[in-house]
Amino acid sequence: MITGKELILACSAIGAGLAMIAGIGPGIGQGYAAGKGAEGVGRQPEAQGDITRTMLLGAAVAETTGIYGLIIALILLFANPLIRLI
Amino acid sequence: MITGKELILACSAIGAGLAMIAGIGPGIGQGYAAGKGAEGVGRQPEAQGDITRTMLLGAAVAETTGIYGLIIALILLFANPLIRLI
Amino acid sequence: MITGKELILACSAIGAGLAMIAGIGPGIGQGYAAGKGAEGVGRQPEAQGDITRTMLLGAAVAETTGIYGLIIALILLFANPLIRLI
Amino acid sequence: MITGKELILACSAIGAGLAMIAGIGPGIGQGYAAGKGAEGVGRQPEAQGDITRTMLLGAAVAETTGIYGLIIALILLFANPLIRLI
Amino acid sequence: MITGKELILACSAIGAGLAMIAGIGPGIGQGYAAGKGAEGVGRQPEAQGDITRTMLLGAAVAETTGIYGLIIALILLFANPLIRLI
Amino acid sequence: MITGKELILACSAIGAGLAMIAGIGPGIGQGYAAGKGAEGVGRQPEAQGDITRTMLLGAAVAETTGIYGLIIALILLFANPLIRLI
Amino acid sequence: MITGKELILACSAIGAGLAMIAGIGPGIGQGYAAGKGAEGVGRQPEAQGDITRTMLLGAAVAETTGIYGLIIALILLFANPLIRLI
Amino acid sequence: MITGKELILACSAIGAGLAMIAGIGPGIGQGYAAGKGAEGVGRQPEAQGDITRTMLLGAAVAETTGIYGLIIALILLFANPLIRLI
Amino acid sequence: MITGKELILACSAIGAGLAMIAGIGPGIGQGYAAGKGAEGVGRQPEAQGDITRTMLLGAAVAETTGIYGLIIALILLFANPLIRLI
Amino acid sequence: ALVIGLIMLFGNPFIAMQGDTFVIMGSAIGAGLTMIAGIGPGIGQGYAAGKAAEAVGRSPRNNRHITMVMLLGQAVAQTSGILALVIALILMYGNPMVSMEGSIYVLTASAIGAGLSMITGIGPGIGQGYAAGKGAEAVGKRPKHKPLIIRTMLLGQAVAQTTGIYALIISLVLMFANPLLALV
Ligand code: NA
Ligand code: NA
Ligand code: NA
Ligand code: NA
Ligand code: NA
Ligand code: NA
Ligand code: NA
Ligand code: NA
Ligand code: NA
Ligand code: NA
Repeated sequence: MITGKELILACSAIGAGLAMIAGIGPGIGQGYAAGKGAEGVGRQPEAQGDITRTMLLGAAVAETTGIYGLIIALILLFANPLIRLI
Repeated sequence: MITGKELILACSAIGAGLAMIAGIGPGIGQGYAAGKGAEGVGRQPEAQGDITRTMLLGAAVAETTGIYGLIIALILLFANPLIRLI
Repeated sequence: MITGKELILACSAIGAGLAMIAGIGPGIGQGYAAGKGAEGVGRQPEAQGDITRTMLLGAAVAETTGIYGLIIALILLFANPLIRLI
Repeated sequence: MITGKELILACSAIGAGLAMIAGIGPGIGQGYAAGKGAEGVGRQPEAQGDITRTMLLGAAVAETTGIYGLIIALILLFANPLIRLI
Repeated sequence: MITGKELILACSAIGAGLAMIAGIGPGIGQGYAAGKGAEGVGRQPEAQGDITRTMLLGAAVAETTGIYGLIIALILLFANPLIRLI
Repeated sequence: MITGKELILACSAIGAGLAMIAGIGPGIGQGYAAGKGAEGVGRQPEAQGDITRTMLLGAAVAETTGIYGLIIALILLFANPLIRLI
Repeated sequence: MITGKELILACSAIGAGLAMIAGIGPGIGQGYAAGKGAEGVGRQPEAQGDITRTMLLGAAVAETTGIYGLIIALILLFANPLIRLI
Repeated sequence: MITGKELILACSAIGAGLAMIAGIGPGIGQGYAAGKGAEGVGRQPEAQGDITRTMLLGAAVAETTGIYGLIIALILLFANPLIRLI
Repeated sequence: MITGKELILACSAIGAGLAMIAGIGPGIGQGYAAGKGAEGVGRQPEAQGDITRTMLLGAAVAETTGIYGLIIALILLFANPLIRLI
Repeated sequence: ALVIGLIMLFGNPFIAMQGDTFVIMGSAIGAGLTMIAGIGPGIGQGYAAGKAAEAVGRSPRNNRHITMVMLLGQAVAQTSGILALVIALILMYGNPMVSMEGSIYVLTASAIGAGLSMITGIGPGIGQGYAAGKGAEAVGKRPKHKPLIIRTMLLGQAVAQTTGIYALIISLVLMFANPLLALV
């Protein structure tokens, strides 16, 4: 027999997997930034420092939603608040 | 036996995971902004301040729907209003 | 035993999560606008005001469907009209 | 026991969430228009009026399918025609 | 007890939501047209009439599949032919 | 009790909704054509006739798979061949 | 009572709908070709014949996977080989 | 009573539909090639033969994964190896 | 009869598969960077070192969300924390 | 809803059968899911084709170099499609899970999970194809730098491959060395 707690934990496993899909975004976006950075450095090697810094700053901003997804997944797996509500 | 409350909590775990998928958008968009920022800084290093400011302002605007998704996920996990309706 | 009301509330949690996925759109679109804005400001620093204003006006328009999704999710969670129909 | 009416209402919650996903489209498209508008205003500040008007006209056209999705979701939630067919 | 008719109506709610997802397409496409239109008007203000007309003609063509989705959703909700086949 | 015929009809409603998702493609593609058409007309107003004709010819070709999806949906809803096989 | 044959037919309706989603691809791709064709015709009206022919040849190639999806859907609906295997 | 064989055949119908979704890729990619081919032919009509040949060779390579999807779908429908495993 | 533990493990297998889908992002993004790198090296062979370094730095940043997905999948498979909560 | 569906399907008293059946069902769906990876190579190789056609038009005399780089890059972009096909064929013709001892539910979900995982191949397929297109374009413009361009393209494509390999590993673990089975 399946208990409710077990059903919540099972769905948490799926929810954690779904939350990770957010990572598609930063992966595409930061890769675009990497490409533009490489292009820029090739054209203006003297500006390499500025270009890399701007690229990394922008990439850090783009990372956030991927981190949000990771945090929600980790909460679902390691600090599941739902099973305390039963 | 699975109770209704437990089913709601189980589906809330899946709903929280789905809501995070919104994060694909800001990740791609802000990465595009990062790339354009890096490109611009390489071309006009003297305008670095203005470029970075505009990039970050635009990126902040682009973040909102990712935050909306995070908020809905956190509500589902930590302040679930649905189980109060049973 | 699961009641019908509880099933509706459970599916509302999933529906709320699905509605948030709309946020992918504004995230990508506004990030594109941010990138074009940063590029423009780098090229024509004297037009910074006009560029930023147009970027923000367009971004506000692009936000609407993300807000629609948020509203539907909030309705499903906090003012669920479906359970009044049982 | 779950009645058929309750099942219809539960699936309507999911259907409403799915319908909102249409909002990805206008979000991306209008953001693209916003970026092109900002770029254009930077290049031809004297044409700001025409550019903004065309951008907003096009964005209004691009909004329609997002509105369709919202209308279907609102119908499912507030004026559900399906439960009258039982 | 759930009857077959009620199951068909429940699945019709989901089908209607799915059909609306088609709206992603016109939203992106027409937004692209809006951006190109705004860009063109900025460059050739004297051709504004021709540009806007072509943009709107093309956008009308791009709207069709979004309308198809809306029609199928409305049929499923308001003139469901499936329940007459039972 | 749910009969097999009713199950087929319920799944047909979902299948019809899924088939409409094909409409994303023509929506994006034709919108791209609209944008390129508007751009071209702005640049070469004297070639407006040729540009519009090519745009519409290409858009007609791009419409086909959206029509296929619509036809399959209409068959599932109005001339369902599956229930004749029971 | 649902028979196995009826379950196969029900799932065939969903499979047919899924197969049509392939149509997104040709829709986007052919629309891109239409846009590039219209652009080219505007620039080199004297090459209109060659441009249109190349566009249509390429679009015909791009149509194939949409046709494959249609064929699989039609087989599932009108010449279902699975029910002969029971 | 539903037998296991029937259940496998039902899932095979869904699997066949899913496999066809691969067709999105070649559709987009070959359409891009068609657009670039048409553009190139307009610019260098004297190179039409070379351009078309390269476009078709590249498009043939891009077709393969669509064919893979078709083959898997056909195997699931007409030469299902899975039902021999029961 | 299915036990609760089996359901959790079964859903963990699906969740692990879903988490991997995040890898779409880095694949697209890093490929974009690779393309821009190849382009840049062709243009400024003398800047090869700088271009490659920037490309690889940016690609490393773009990899992270794919690694997050992998880690969540590995946790679900090899160190499943959910079954300890039953 | 998915889980409810699974419970209704697997726990339904009207459906009585031996365990292997579930696993085979999951394999049928999993085989279909893997093929979705094919979206990637399709888009990417098509991009390469377009860029190569453009480059050939601009410098017809570099036709051979351009085509060679296009085909090389496309071949790399094909890998995730091939890997997906292999997993689908294993699920259908060499399914290791059917005869495996252990929970049929875990095995069934693992078959579906193995299929889902392979969808990741969309990414490397698109990305590597983009690189192939840019490589072909660059070689058309500066054929004398062909070795350098190809080296950079292949290096970048190798980096873009990794998430596809991760997915393959997870898929293979789920099928051949499933650690979940020991936990039941
Ligand atoms: Na972010
Ligand atoms: Na936003
Ligand atoms: Na909007
Ligand atoms: Na519209
Ligand atoms: Na259309
Ligand atoms: Na077509
Ligand atoms: Na094709
Ligand atoms: Na291929
Ligand atoms: Na990252
Ligand atoms: Na990688």
